[in-house]
Amino acid sequence: MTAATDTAVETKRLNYLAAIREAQIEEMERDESVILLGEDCEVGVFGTTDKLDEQFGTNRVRTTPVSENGFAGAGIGAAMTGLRPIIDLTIAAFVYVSMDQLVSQAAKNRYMFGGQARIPIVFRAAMLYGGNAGAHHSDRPYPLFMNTPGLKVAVPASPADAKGLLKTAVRDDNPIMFFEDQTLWSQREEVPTSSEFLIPFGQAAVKREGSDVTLVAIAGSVPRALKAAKLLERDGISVEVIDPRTLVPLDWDTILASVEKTGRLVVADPAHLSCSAASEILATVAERAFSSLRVPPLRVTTPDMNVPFAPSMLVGFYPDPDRIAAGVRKVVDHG
Amino acid sequence: MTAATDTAVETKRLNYLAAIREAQIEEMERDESVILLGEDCEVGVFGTTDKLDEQFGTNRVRTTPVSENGFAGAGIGAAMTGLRPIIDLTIAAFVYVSMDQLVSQAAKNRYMFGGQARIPIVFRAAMLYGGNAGAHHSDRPYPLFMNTPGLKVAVPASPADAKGLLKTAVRDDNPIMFFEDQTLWSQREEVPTSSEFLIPFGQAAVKREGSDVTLVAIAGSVPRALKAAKLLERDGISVEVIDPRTLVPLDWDTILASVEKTGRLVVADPAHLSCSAASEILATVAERAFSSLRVPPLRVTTPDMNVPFAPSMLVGFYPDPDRIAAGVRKVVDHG
Amino acid sequence: MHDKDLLVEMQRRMLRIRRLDDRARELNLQGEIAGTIHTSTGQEAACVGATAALRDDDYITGTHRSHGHPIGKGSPVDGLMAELMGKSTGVCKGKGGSMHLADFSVGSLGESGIVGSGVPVAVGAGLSAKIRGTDQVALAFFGDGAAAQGAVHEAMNLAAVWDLPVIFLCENNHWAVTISVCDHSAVPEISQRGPGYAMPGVSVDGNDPVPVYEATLEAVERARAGGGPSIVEALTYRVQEHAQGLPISREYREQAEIDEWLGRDPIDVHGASLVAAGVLTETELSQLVEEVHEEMEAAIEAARAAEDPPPAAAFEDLYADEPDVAVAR
Amino acid sequence: MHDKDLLVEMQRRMLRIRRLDDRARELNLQGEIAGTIHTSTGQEAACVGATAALRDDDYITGTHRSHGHPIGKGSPVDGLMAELMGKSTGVCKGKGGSMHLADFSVGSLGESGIVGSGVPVAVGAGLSAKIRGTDQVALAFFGDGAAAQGAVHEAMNLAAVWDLPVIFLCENNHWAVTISVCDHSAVPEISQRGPGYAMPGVSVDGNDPVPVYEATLEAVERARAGGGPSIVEALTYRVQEHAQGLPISREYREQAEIDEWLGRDPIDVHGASLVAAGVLTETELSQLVEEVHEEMEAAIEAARAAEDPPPAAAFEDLYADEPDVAVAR
Ligand SMILES: Cc1ncc(C[n+]2csc(CCOP(=O)(O)OP(=O)(O)O)c2C)c(N)n1
Ligand SMILES: Cc1ncc(C[n+]2csc(CCOP(=O)(O)OP(=O)(O)O)c2C)c(N)n1
Ligand SMILES: [Mg+2]
Ligand SMILES: [Mg+2]
Repeated sequence: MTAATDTAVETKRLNYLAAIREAQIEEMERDESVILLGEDCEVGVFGTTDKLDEQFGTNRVRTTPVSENGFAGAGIGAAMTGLRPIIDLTIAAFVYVSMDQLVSQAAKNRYMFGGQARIPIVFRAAMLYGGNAGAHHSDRPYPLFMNTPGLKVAVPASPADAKGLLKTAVRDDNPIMFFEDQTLWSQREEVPTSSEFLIPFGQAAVKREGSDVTLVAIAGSVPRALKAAKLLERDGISVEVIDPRTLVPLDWDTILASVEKTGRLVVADPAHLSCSAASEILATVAERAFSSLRVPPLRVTTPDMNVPFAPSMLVGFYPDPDRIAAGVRKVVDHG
Repeated sequence: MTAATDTAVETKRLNYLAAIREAQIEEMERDESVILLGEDCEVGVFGTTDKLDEQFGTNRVRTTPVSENGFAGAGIGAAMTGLRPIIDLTIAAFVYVSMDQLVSQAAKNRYMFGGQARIPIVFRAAMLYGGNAGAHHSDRPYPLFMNTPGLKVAVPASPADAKGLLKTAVRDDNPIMFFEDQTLWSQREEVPTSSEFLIPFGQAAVKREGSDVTLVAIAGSVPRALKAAKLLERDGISVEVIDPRTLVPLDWDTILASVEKTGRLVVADPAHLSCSAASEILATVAERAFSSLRVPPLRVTTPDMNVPFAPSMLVGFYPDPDRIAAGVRKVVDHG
Repeated sequence: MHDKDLLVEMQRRMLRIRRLDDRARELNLQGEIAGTIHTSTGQEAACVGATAALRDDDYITGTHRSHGHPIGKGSPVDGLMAELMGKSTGVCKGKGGSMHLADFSVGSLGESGIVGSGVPVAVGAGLSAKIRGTDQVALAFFGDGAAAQGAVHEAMNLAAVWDLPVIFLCENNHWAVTISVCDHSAVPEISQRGPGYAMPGVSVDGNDPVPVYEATLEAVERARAGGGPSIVEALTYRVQEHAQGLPISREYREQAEIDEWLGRDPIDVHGASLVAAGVLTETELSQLVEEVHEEMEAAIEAARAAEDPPPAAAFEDLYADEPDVAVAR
Repeated sequence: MHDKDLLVEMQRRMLRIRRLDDRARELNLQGEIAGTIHTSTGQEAACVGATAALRDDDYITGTHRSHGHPIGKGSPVDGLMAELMGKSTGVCKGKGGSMHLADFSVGSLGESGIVGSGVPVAVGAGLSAKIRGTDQVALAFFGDGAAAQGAVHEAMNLAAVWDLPVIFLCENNHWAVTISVCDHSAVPEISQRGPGYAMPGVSVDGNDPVPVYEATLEAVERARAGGGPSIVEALTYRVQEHAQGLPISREYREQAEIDEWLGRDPIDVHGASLVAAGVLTETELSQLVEEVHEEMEAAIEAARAAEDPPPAAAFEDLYADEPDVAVAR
């Protein structure tokens, strides 16, 4: 459970983007080696960085040219020489443009150099797949980075997690891919105000306890999974919803323990099906908790299909509460 | 089974690289819209393209600047306007540099433009992980492209397959990632000489029949899996070795039928573990052949770790016959 | 003076772009066009001046701000408007939308929502023309912001090394979202990059279609004759916000700057030239506007009447050989 | 004339590079160094002339052909040779090898086997110096071939826009594997790209360390004083094949070209200058060679005596906070 639900903690109501903004401000206040680079970051089109230059100066808050590979690399070089950059890649589709620096430099340098490099850097990337931007701006590419050793991967699914994980990420000495799900931006919840509110990587959140099925949900699928769980409750199906929160490292203990309890597994993942996080979770559970599984596990994902533009074609395209609930029912009906 | 084992067919003994060379020559002779672009391709450092300019002219065989993203994109534009380019990206690590063109243009354009674009293009990439080149030249990144809809992915594991699949790839009207495994380069076998020797995509090869375990092996793991199967035969374990040959599309029918027969699954995959092709195969089998599985399936892969340089650290790092055999034994011992 | 028909056609196409964009913004606010849209308002002279210098069988590639480019190249507005409205009669069957228009029938090889990413594709079209031995040329539109992308550099070097028939057409509208060209480019004019590729580079008034046409034509003729690539830069201005629907939380440019450019509206500039040169009367000019407006309303009505693509249509057009290869699961 | 100690130290470091490379090729053939190796033979003046202009606390990033760069920056040869030999005493504990040398203790932030990919990293080191308010500079080595990479363009533009203390040091050795600079670059000298970034660009004789030193020093002083980045190009030549172990199936360059450059060997050139200027006698010059050879044999013997890293060592150094995060499974 996130600390946000602990009543002893002082909180304030924030949406996802405001929580990210607050995490950055707190970490930049705490540590002057934290810097921020990104396109339009002084004006801040999504509201997480605008006017931070007024507080922290244009030396630490820098608007970049449209050169994601170049400024990702510049961030890596800065990280290797004493700074802790936050790089706003803005939209997740721009990881392809900057892929070489992410994979060849950020993920590999420390290892290749025998541990000489310390690369404390956070790459923020907004996954905009909710709207109607078409195939060039609807990517959810975190599975690619799960197959890239040397990076850590966070997929916060609530404002409090976004704040707590981002703060942890900024203090981490490793390169981190931080994926922000646009379908959650307007979500609000109570978020701890403490500047020491940190959520550790590798610790899943059990968002809802249940006994019949383990439903692992990733990023924007989390609230949809919770909705599905509510629908299913009416039918007497008790669903345990788990949000891994980080995919590298991934909290296998929590997932495996849950599957041991329920004997059934469904994973809801907005990524494309093949080689998705959902695939990885099914594979690992099959390897390590096979005897607990009473019925075939199931993935509910976006199909292996590019994303169309027209709203009419997006009906049921992503995992939504209906598709997730149908998946859970299928698994439960199986026995 | 590959047609190479059909005795009625005229064959000649070729190694992996020579087979690739021959496929290119045959297709370029057959169709003058086939062109070849790549760094050093006229001199041809690995021997698959050198001197082809003498036969086909420097108009169709072009040595490029060190600009993988640029010439990948140029290939895509050429493919969209009537040519059938073969792009030699040389080493698989250079897919990161060219990632944007591969994902944003090759994989997406046809779909985004409602089917207007036809993008017949083959991207060749050599996976050099066998030697001691260090982390920058030891990549096996095909899982990334399995999560990228719009591309097809081939991973030939023998000279005949390399020839037959490459010829099919050149005639295919879609963008294809063609991964050539360096650990197989010196392999020789009888390869059909017919210029119409085509191996369809999406058709696995059962390299060896067996009844106790289904061992799916990918790329360079195929000969190692066959060696492991021989070792295990002595202990009375009968292993069925399947080479999917293409990962997109993937021949699920053959794999599922085999698992239904054997009840046990091991996948040997030289990619990193998380979100690997092996993960995808375990996940899909768990979903679709769960009731056939008698024991937990198992992946034998390269760990989620960058690749070290020193030979002493590479012992057992990749899936080798011993590790594969140990994996199969573990599964068999399980029950 | 240039051919009268050409001059009038330029005005007509500029009007089409203006009208399509104006109506698109309205339809977007009304919810009839989904997503955010980037319009070319104020940059019509660059779109049309450049494309007027091309033959029907020449190629163009576009950007995220490309409603105008296929129109310039001759694409009928019906299919484009239907596409923006997400209809199955859209030029991309509703799969592309505002950032991914394409009309292969007029040589428009498509927009790219990824900044700079379409430029190497245009180089490939030029390469293809050269290899196939035709005298077609390819023109890549890109923005001042895109000039900072590595893809654009690689494309320019490649085209220069191979002497390809390519025109790099920079619409320098002085801003990349909220970043001034002075803050994202080391040189104020992108044509200054030319010498680094041993390539001619020229900057012209981008708010008048005629100098854009003339400069592009010179580059096209050189390319067609085997003289290799060129940079042509149209100095223009983005008078609207970057995209409708994108929140901007802070002022970043002076109203005076916007006003100055509004005072040099390309449609007014060229319209006045046409009248001054006696090519059209004021009445004929207004009539042209009327015609274009009528054409656009007809396109909108047709799109409204057209079908929304059903969810199943999302599963078509991934591979050229479907349904043989049922890869998507 | 420059400081005598500096001039002699340049010769010593050039000799170290030459000797390390010569021995590395032998050890590679003997199987004591695994993999393929790219040596700097003939380019020592570029390596050493450039690094001589740097302070100890300045940064460099390298390329695939970078045995010489850390030596120029002052890294002891023991750790480098042990690294090439895959030993746990190697500067990267045997994890890096020939294409990934790095010695952070002397400001060498590492080589990059991916061509062009280290250049943005150097820009980041320069950015870091600027933000931290030090007067350090960062120097990025790159080849003529690398200049075609988008990463290099983005890095140059970024450094120029932000006025960063960065030197782009191009070792133009006239070839990228088997491609002549004339066939991969639209301009024969990479410094010609400077004006496109409003950046000073200069090309100097790269087979004499003194002009390289002087040009680099000028750029370094400008950078340190806040004057922003520069391109310095050392015109030199790759006298060996691209890499030992790489098969080349066809002649691609003239022996006469190679011979001409062999006649201007940087070690001979600078040695002759030292003698002519009375800085060293011929005997002292030979003594220097002896010293370097002894030093190198000692390094090789030490490396031979050192341990091979065990397989378990492959599972260290992925993350900074291991073993807390046992991510690898
Ligand atoms: C690779 C990439 N980075 C960032 C963006 C976000 N983005 C969209 S348009 C734009 C500005 C482009 O500026 P310019 O090329 O001048 O075109 P203009 O919008 O002015 O027409 C940016 C940064 C993108 N779409 N693609
Ligand atoms: C991105 C990338 N593309 C291709 C290669 C293969 N490669 C290694 S060195 C080289 C040539 C580089 O030429 P240059 O930059 O001039 O360096 P030089 O070898 O001449 O020192 C190439 C193409 C690579 N390592 N990385
Ligand atoms: Mg602009
Ligand atoms: Mg070179």
